[in-house]
Amino acid sequence: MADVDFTHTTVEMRGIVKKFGSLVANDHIDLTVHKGEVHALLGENGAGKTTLMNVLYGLYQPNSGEIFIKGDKVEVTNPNIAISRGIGMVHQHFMLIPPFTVTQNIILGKETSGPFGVLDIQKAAEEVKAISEQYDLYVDPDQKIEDISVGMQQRVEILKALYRNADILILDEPTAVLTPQEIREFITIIRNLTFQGKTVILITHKLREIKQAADYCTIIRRGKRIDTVEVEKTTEQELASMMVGRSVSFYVKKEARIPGEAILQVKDLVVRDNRNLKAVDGLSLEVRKGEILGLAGVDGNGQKELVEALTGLRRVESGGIFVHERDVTNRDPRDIIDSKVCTIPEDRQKRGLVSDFTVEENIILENFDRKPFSSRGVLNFQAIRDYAGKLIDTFQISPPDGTVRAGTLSGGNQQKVIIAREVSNDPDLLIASQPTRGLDVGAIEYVHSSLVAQRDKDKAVLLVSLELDEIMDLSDRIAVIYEGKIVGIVNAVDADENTLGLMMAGGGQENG
Amino acid sequence: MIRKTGVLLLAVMLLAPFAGPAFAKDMKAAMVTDVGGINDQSFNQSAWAGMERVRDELGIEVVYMESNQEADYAPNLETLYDQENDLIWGIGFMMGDKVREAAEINPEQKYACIDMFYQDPPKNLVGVNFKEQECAFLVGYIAGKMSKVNKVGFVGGMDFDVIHRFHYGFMAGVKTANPECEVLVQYAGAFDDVTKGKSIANQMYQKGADIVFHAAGFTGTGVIEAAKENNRYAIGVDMDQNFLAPDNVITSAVKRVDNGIFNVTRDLKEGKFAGGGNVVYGLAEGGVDIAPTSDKHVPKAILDEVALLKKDVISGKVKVPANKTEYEEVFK
Amino acid sequence: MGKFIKRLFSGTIGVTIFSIVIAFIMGGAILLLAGYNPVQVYMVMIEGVFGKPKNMAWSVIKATPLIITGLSVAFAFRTGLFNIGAEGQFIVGSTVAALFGYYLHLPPLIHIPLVFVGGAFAGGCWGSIAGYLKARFGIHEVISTIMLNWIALYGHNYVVGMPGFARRTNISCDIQDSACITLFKNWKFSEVGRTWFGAHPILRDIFKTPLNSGFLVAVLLVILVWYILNRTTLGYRLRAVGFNKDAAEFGGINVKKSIVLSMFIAGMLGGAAGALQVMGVARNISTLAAMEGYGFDGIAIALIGNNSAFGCLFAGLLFGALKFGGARIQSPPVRAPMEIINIMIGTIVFFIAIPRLIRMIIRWREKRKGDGDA
Amino acid sequence: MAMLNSLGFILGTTLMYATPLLFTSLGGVMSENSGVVNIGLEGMMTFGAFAAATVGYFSGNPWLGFLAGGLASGFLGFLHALACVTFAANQVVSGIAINFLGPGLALFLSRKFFDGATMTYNLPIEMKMPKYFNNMLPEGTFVRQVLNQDISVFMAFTLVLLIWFLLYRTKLGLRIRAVGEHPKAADTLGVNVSRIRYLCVILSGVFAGFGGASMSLAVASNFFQTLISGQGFIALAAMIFGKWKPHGAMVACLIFGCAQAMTIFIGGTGLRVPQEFLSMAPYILTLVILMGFVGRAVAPASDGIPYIKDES
Repeated sequence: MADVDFTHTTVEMRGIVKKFGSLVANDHIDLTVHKGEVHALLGENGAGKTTLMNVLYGLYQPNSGEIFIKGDKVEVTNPNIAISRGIGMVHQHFMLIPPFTVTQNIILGKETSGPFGVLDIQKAAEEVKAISEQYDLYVDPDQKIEDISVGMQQRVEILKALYRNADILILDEPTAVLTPQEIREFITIIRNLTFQGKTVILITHKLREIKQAADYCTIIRRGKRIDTVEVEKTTEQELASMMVGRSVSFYVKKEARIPGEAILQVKDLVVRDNRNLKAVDGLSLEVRKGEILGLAGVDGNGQKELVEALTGLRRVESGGIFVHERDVTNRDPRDIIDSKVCTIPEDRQKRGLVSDFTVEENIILENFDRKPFSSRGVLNFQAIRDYAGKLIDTFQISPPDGTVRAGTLSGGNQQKVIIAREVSNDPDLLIASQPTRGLDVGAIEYVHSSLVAQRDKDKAVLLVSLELDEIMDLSDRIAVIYEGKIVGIVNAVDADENTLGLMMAGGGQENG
Repeated sequence: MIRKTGVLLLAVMLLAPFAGPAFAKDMKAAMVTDVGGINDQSFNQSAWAGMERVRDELGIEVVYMESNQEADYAPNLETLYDQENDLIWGIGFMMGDKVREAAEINPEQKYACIDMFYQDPPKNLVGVNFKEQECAFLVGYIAGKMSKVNKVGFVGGMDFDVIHRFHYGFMAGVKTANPECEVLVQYAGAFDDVTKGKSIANQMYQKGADIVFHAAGFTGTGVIEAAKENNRYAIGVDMDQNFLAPDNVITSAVKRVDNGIFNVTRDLKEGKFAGGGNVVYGLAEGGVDIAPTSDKHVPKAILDEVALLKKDVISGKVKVPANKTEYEEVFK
Repeated sequence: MGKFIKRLFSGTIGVTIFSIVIAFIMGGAILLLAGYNPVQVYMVMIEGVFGKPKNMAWSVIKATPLIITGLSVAFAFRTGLFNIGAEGQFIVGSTVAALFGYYLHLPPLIHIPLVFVGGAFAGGCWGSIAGYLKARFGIHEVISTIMLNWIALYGHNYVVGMPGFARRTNISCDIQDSACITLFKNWKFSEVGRTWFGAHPILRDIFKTPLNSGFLVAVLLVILVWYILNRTTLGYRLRAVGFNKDAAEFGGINVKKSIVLSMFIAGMLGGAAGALQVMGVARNISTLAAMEGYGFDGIAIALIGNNSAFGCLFAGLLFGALKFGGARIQSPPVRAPMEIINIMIGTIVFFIAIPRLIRMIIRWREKRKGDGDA
Repeated sequence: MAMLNSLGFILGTTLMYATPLLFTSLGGVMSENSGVVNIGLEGMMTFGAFAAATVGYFSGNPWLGFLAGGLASGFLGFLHALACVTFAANQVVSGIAINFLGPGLALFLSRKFFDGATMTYNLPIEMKMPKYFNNMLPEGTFVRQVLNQDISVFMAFTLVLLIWFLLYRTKLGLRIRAVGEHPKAADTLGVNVSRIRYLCVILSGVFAGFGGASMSLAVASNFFQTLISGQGFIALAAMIFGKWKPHGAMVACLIFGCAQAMTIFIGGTGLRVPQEFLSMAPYILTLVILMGFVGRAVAPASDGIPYIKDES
């Protein structure tokens, strides 16, 4: 336990209400945070945690409510005020500018400059270096953000706050992109910070982290504060049911199966990324009938490029991809879909859905030019509507109306539309890339059971995820990817977090 | 179907009495400009000056309509027809065809068109043309006499016959005055590109020419800009352009569109409308001339020679070439 | 009924109508400031458009090419492309139509469609150059179409001056009568025609204009474009690429091919507008000193028409009326500058760009009304 | 000697052609680096050319005129900013509106001030932008052929330097680029996104106005309907060609100007190339260069996307 100073409340928010149109994102929320503590905000996606913190940080103006910082009532009308009061925020989606250097990103808005606003980048870089040494957060000040790892980017984000002398740090879902080892390191960093007198507010939906890192936890559900609890005196199960509002099972039920022959074979695959570097570098793997193969790894180790190559979106430089022993290397996406490979893409907004199309139109995205949805180039709306209606029923998509724009659906329902579309193509191989990213617990359960259902139908499933828990819960076998290679494949029953974590960081044994 | 036709016919019969022409009281004349607009410092402006003289001296009411694009010609002519003018002018050969079409559709309405030579026009239409080569010949003569380096230039707007008349008339004039004198010729390919006119003239001045004549509309104002900036001479066109650069524009090949407009309109008032044919105005008819301000820069001696030359052209003793073939027959 | 109107006005159509009203108010204010009587000016404009049947005919004639260039821009917009090149496609279409119309000697039943298709196809090819440059080299279509516009303009001027094709300076030969779609083109000049029209002055007035079947073609094209976009797999594919090319690619659609194809179709529409203008109104082509603005007006029309096919039809008619009626205000008795029309068009487009403002006003009014009721 | 003369002419003409484009292109650079697409450059340039010629004529002072050109277009820039920043408008649509409003207002006002004419009265040479270096450079030399330019030419190239310095070496520049790349990131650090975008869009109008002014007060000596005809669009293309960078835009404008100069140079030689082909050469050249040498241009990441605070 850190030195929590109960005599000083650092942040107090009273009766915060924030509405977006008719949606009430924060409904009279109270929050009290003491100096030197790690205070977790727990809630599902969309519960209103981030909104509350954006209010505290001055990005949003509350409709009503009061904020006290270090005892003073403050009208936080813009981030400058929050910053001047010592608040720093690290957003879930990093607020970094990729073509800028580390230094430029850190000093933006509080620049070191000479006369006429001329930048003194040299001096700034030295300052950055000094702070990074002070807090053991090593970064290279002159590198561009687009060239450094995600973990490094997170350090930059924290440094940004420290550079502004923040003593209250808001961290929004900070561990989503880290390996177990990095998470452990990260928790140490947080602890370090509290020892140096900083206060940390941690937004998360990961119970284990709360148990490991936080002193207090405030649970928010559907815009309302449910409770604030002392972490030591509660269990993960209790936290979970407070978060979801019902008891949840973390355990994915799944029968043991004997996998069949290989559906997908990848041999010595080499794929280059956008910067023309080898992102996938001699990767080989197999996915067999009736199994879920989980691909674990830290973000940026070639997962994205691998999936893009598998789906025909990225050129393969060498090596081969075989589906049912048929060579589909460098075929176009159409061909690959036709060889009964379907994919749940990692980015719903970018790849998965045409958000300006209706749900119906999205559902036929891969089949619009086939019977019965069209004949001789003319769409058959009746057939499309019937089919979409059936899927909406089966997959319980809400609202149950095929004519609404897909973009207006919630994240979970968007994902359901994609799953409905892909699964109903009856694929032999289903590739699911980050299928639960940004979803709430209910939707996650749904996605998981859909994947298992595919496996149980004797299909092959390749699951790519950054969430190690998810991989361990769902997979039959786990392959670990590091720097574009598979560094190890283990049976899920034999896997433990530590060895996997080590392999994800490149410390594993050679491909077995 | 039958009912519809019936309704239409009924409507036609009911409305018919109101659609006929009303009785004209005072005389009215109107003109449609081409895309240059009314104050183009060139022939539209000159035409309007003629109309204003018509108004002031003949007491005829005058109006104009501007065209923004070619597709405006016909509707503008139509609008003026609706306003019951006695004579409608089209300014510029570009609308020659549209004027003729209007004349054929509205045989009771009188039309005239500047710079258009009609084959067999109907009785209510007259084409009014100018012998541009004659004024160009005179300014060419002045240029030939005044060039100190035996090098002058000509900048044409676009490559076609009105401009050819200026071009070869000018060449003939230069060679008449000074057979040794070289003439640089370049066409800009546009009437509205000042920058291009200026660059072309700059190049000519840089190559040593000391006088440049232009027949290029707005492109030509670029030529005059170049003259100002290089402190050399330029010769204007269409109207007296000395006001654009009093120190540099030594003379202008003036095309008296205003006189053409005035004369034809006056004839109409006097009941002598020359419909069914064309009229051509040259030096003899006062349709073209050199600018009255020429004496500011051109020595008296040269102007006297020009006056003599003018007489010879009018009498037919000197025949001025209007195109390349004619030019090459004389100056080979 | 009240509900319907409310829905209408809070939607896109409402924004458009609102913008048009504001434009008339702004135009009036500017005229007033400049010392003109706006009521009088507007009366002249309205009278200019609706005063006589033939004026309406003129407005329709003016609107015809604009509707189609509007469609061209709108089609491209719907497929995610910004076609500034409708101007160039129009020019290329008119050039090829004039060439086909003059050099081919065929019976009208074959000649007319051939000239039309020739012009449209040429425009399509011109458009697909920009599409290809984008798909293959990643050159932004805004740059390439701007360049192609100028290339088209000078190419057109070259063709006008070609020996054998130039009738006289700056004007090409007329197309054959067999390629002409002006209604009663010859008959109205014949003795019989004149006598008949003499007896029917109103019809005479209407047919005095170069009234032609182009407007019908424009309406057919509107329906066709609507059908293609909303009812066919082709439209589905192109719209998918337009909305989200990554997702379309993911779904197995060939994005590059779609870009070229969609620019081809947009270009075909631009070319068709040019061909119809030659076949119905101009009958020849002449040297262009500057862009005539059919394509640029098309952009505004597409925007005012909310990029829908039928929207373009109405916006095009509005433009035709404004242009024809607007030209009349420069003559007596008002003698107002006709540039007020451009200012008004600009104002309409400007307010269409900011639907948020208009929605805010509507919401505010509703709220006030609600408070009043309570 | 003749060779050198020709070269001198080509370089000098290149500079003359490039200048108005360059000013306007820099306007585009400002606006788009802050994340606002400005397709209304053409309209702004036209309005600026008109205002400059008008004020120049009535005041007799070219500097006042030049400034007025900038201010007038800055007003259009303000309208664009109002739509794009405050009301989160579709930036392309707003730009198109500006392209109707600019020339419309210019011609309307021109008729008001100049007796019904759509052109302003000619300025005598002493009321035009001066050529300061005219007398310093020895007559007939190569240097003089190249550098005997209106002061506006030098101003444009100085502005390139200034804007480069502003964008890449100052605090404000860092913020501008940050706002164009990732407005939300800038916002979270207390950078006022709206204010910076307003500033940049208004400045973009001002520069486009300077571009117009350098046409009507230096290259020509009055404003008329077709003075600008398309140069704003070319400037826009040059900015994209130059990859949204001031120095890139400069290179693009120079290439374009050089193509124009070559056209005139070749037209002055005995080569019998049809005029029309010469005229289209610069545009073809631009496309060819884009195909071969430039590759994919990358706009600032948030260019064209309105930043709406409360709807993240």
